[in-house]
Amino acid sequence: MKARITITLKPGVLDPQGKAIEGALHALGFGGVEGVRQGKFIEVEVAESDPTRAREEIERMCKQLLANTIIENYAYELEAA
Amino acid sequence: MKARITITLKPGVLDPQGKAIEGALHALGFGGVEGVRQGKFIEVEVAESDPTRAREEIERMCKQLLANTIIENYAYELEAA
Amino acid sequence: MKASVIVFPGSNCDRDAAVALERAMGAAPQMVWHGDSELPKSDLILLPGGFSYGDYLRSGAMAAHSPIMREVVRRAEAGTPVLGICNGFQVLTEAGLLPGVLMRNATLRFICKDVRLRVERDDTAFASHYKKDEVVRIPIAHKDGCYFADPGTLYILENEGRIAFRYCEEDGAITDAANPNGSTGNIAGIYNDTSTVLGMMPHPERLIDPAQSGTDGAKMFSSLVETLH
Amino acid sequence: MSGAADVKPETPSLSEELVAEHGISPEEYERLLEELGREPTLTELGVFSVMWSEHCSYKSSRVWLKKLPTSGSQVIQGPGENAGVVSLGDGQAAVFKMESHNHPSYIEPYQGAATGVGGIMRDVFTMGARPIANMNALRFGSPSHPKTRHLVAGVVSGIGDYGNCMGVPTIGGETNFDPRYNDNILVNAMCVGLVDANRIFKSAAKGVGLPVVYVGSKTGRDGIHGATMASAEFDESSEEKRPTVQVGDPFTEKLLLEACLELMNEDVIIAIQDMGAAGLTSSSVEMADKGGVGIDLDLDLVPMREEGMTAYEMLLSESQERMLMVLKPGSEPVAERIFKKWELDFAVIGKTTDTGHFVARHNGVVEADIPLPALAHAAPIYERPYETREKLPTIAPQDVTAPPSILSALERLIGSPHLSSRRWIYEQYDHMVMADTVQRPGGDAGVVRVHGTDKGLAVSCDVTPRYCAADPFEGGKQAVAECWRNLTATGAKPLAITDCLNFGNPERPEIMGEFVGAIEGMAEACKVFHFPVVSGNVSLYNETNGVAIPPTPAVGGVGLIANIAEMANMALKADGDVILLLGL
Ligand SMILES: Nc1ncnc2c1ncn2[C@@H]1O[C@H](COP(=O)(O)OP(=O)(O)O)[C@@H](O)[C@H]1O
Repeated sequence: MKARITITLKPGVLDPQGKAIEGALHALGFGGVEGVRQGKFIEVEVAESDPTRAREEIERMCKQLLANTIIENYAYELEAA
Repeated sequence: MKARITITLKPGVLDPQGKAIEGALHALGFGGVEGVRQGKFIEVEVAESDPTRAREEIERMCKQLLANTIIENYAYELEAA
Repeated sequence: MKASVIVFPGSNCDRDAAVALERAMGAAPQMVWHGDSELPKSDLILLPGGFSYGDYLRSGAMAAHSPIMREVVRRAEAGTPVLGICNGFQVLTEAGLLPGVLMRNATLRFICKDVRLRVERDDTAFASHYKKDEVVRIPIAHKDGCYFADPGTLYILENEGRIAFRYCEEDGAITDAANPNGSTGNIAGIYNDTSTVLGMMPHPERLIDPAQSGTDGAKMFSSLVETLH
Repeated sequence: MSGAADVKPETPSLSEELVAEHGISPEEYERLLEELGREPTLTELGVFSVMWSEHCSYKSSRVWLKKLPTSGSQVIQGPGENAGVVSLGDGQAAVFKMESHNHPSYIEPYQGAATGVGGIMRDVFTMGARPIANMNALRFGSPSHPKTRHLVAGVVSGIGDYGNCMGVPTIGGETNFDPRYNDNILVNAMCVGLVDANRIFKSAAKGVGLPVVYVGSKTGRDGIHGATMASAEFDESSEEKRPTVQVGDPFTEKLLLEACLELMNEDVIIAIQDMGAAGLTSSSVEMADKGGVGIDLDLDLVPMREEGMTAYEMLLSESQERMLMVLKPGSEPVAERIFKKWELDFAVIGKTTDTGHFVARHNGVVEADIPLPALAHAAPIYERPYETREKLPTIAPQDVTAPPSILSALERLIGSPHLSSRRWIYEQYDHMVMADTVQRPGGDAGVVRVHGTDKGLAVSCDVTPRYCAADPFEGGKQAVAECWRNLTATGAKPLAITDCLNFGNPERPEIMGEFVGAIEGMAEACKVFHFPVVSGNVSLYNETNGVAIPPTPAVGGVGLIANIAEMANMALKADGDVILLLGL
């Protein structure tokens, strides 16, 4: 199965990248833009074909490696590969 | 409106980060994992409330700044903020 | 000769570049703030190393849209020589003045060390004091220096002789072991199609006097001064 | 200021637990009540808790720090300001300090180490100096401990990314491994800056009615002490109010550096202080206290990153990349123009007063009104009991079994994590930016040229925790001596040191004994060498489950090379050169 994982900074955590991108968008003339936050997007294929077990596996990957849970949240969607 | 933008490397473009993550997942015992690719996830709020015009604005942002279209593709979802 | 060094927010090799230019030219270059839209008359425009906009989003991406860059692009297209070093190279690719992109190093780590470069051309304003196939020692210091371009672009670069420098062994051999960052074809620097725009990851301005333990970088600046004076 | 009526907030009695969670002992609370003459508000309790913390008040260490020699003809500024200053002759001076960021780096190695580097650089450029060299002293647990690899990788890339982006070369450091650091790694960062001796900026806010100005990044809920969570005022379901890890933004700090140095060229700053630990509170209290004035802050004017922050949170926030300044009246527009050019926040948030009080208002309510002496000088000072551990027996050389072969012993030494090459670390640091590095990492000391001159500044960080554990006094002495030797080995004349004293829990007499021994040893060596201490930092409570780190008094020394053409380095130069062994 294929998982599409998004990793975002927890609310309240400073996002220097988002801030800089927002500034650059304003400078480019996109005046109405705000609340820009940058995160990561990771695609992973797992051999597991049972959705429940695949979910468990993805959860563990996120917690152990993909997300830094001190400052980041994660979410994912699963689809048959 | 709020846009959730994912920026991914085009197929064929080398992705050392994805490869490193894949290696690390294998080392952690996630044996069946493959095809790991890393991209970016960017959230943006635009003042524009008309979906068509908001889409146009997001498109321009992606092309002009957020994605490097030589190596990256982008996709997004819009939702009312 | 008049030279301009563009200063972006987060540039940090601007002074180093100015020192190198002044040493070669005998006069200080003009420092031009990124927010300016006017560029003084210049025989050379230098985009220095550093972390413009923190290298956030993609290295060089935001600087490429600074007001001054419109003018830099115009001048470059009119034939004014432009030298982009490290972050300056990244800005030049993002601004479309040079093809390809600089991606995260294959090691994923920042690397600061001396590397050997093979000089691929000595018939340009930038490299006339070097000799073709000469091996020089110049430092690199970057996290995003892995040069990538699609096969078609690479074919053109190779065929038109637009590779400026390649990472090499001490004897000039082009090997994987000599490639610090995974760049395609060990490419360390490239020219535009008129050989008037040069982008390179290594920092020639860091080895210009013996106290820095080498002077191989100085020839780039003396070449420019002799050609453009 | 808004001139709001002095409305006092409701002051519910604060529970014993709440006081304890703020790290204030029952005896300290008695003292607090006496100083204040009433019960504190929650905000005031927070302010006291940070000002009276070990970190800010040096309550366990202060009596002993006095033993260190701090003067000498080369000293322009000893301990007490953001960093120490020594003369380099020709009207130039070096500004330097070392600081720890141990706990944050264990929690989140990348951000913890990065913000440590950011903090120490702010200490240096607050004084008007341009940072020209960074160093770092790192201690990790056993190389085989499951966490070590992750911690090393995170710390090194955090230090690198911050310093590299700032464009300040990291020219050396030291790295040790020992299982006693498994749960308490040490990340000590040092920064050296260069300044004209007649343009040094300090933190005393002298004068009444002067504008207090906030510059840099906006304030968020970063790094607020965990105790805040216990307070009933917070809605525990609200994830968003959680105090968060401090995240560094080196790009903003680079802008802050350039903006501050630009403003310093104008003659408008009376006092300046970076917002480090305990942010707005400690910076404003220190500036007012040193200037002998009061200070009034209107928190409504503080640039905010998040909505709905309380006065408590604003005063205790440790958001990075912020500065507080007191300006000459009327010069606000000059300053504002410069900070706007660099796209930084700028706000006048208060003024100095003649009340001698620290006052903070928020939404028309006086949230804190505390006599400054209560915060600055009434902080408790402890002479903690200490005991000197019995000396370990000396090992006689003949009692040590000889290695099977010299070659295998050599292989083992070179292959051990203690002596292996540190190239993997220092290649991740830009050690050549600024183009004045004349001795790169890998030698005895790093050396940078004083820009535009033939002079060189040699910098070295040293301590051997193993020695300190065996004998704190001798180990303290040895750290200073090693630093002295590393500097002289480049041909430098050693000028002065900064230190970072990392120890376990000082409430344990044997730990306090280590602390006392190390200081006395350092003091003795400093006196003999005329090598004074001009700045420093103390990090205590580095222990987990009763396991303390080995005593680790890191020493960072700076020396002057009159002419870099005469500098020495480690490289063997030519075949047939004679090799000499000097010393005992
Ligand atoms: N954390 C670090 N950062 C930068 N350089 C380091 C670090 N650790 C060690 N080094 C450098 O590596 C070299 C060897 O380190 P080490 O073996 O600890 O030094 P020493 O010779 O003082 O025992 C020195 O030049 C030192 O500056």
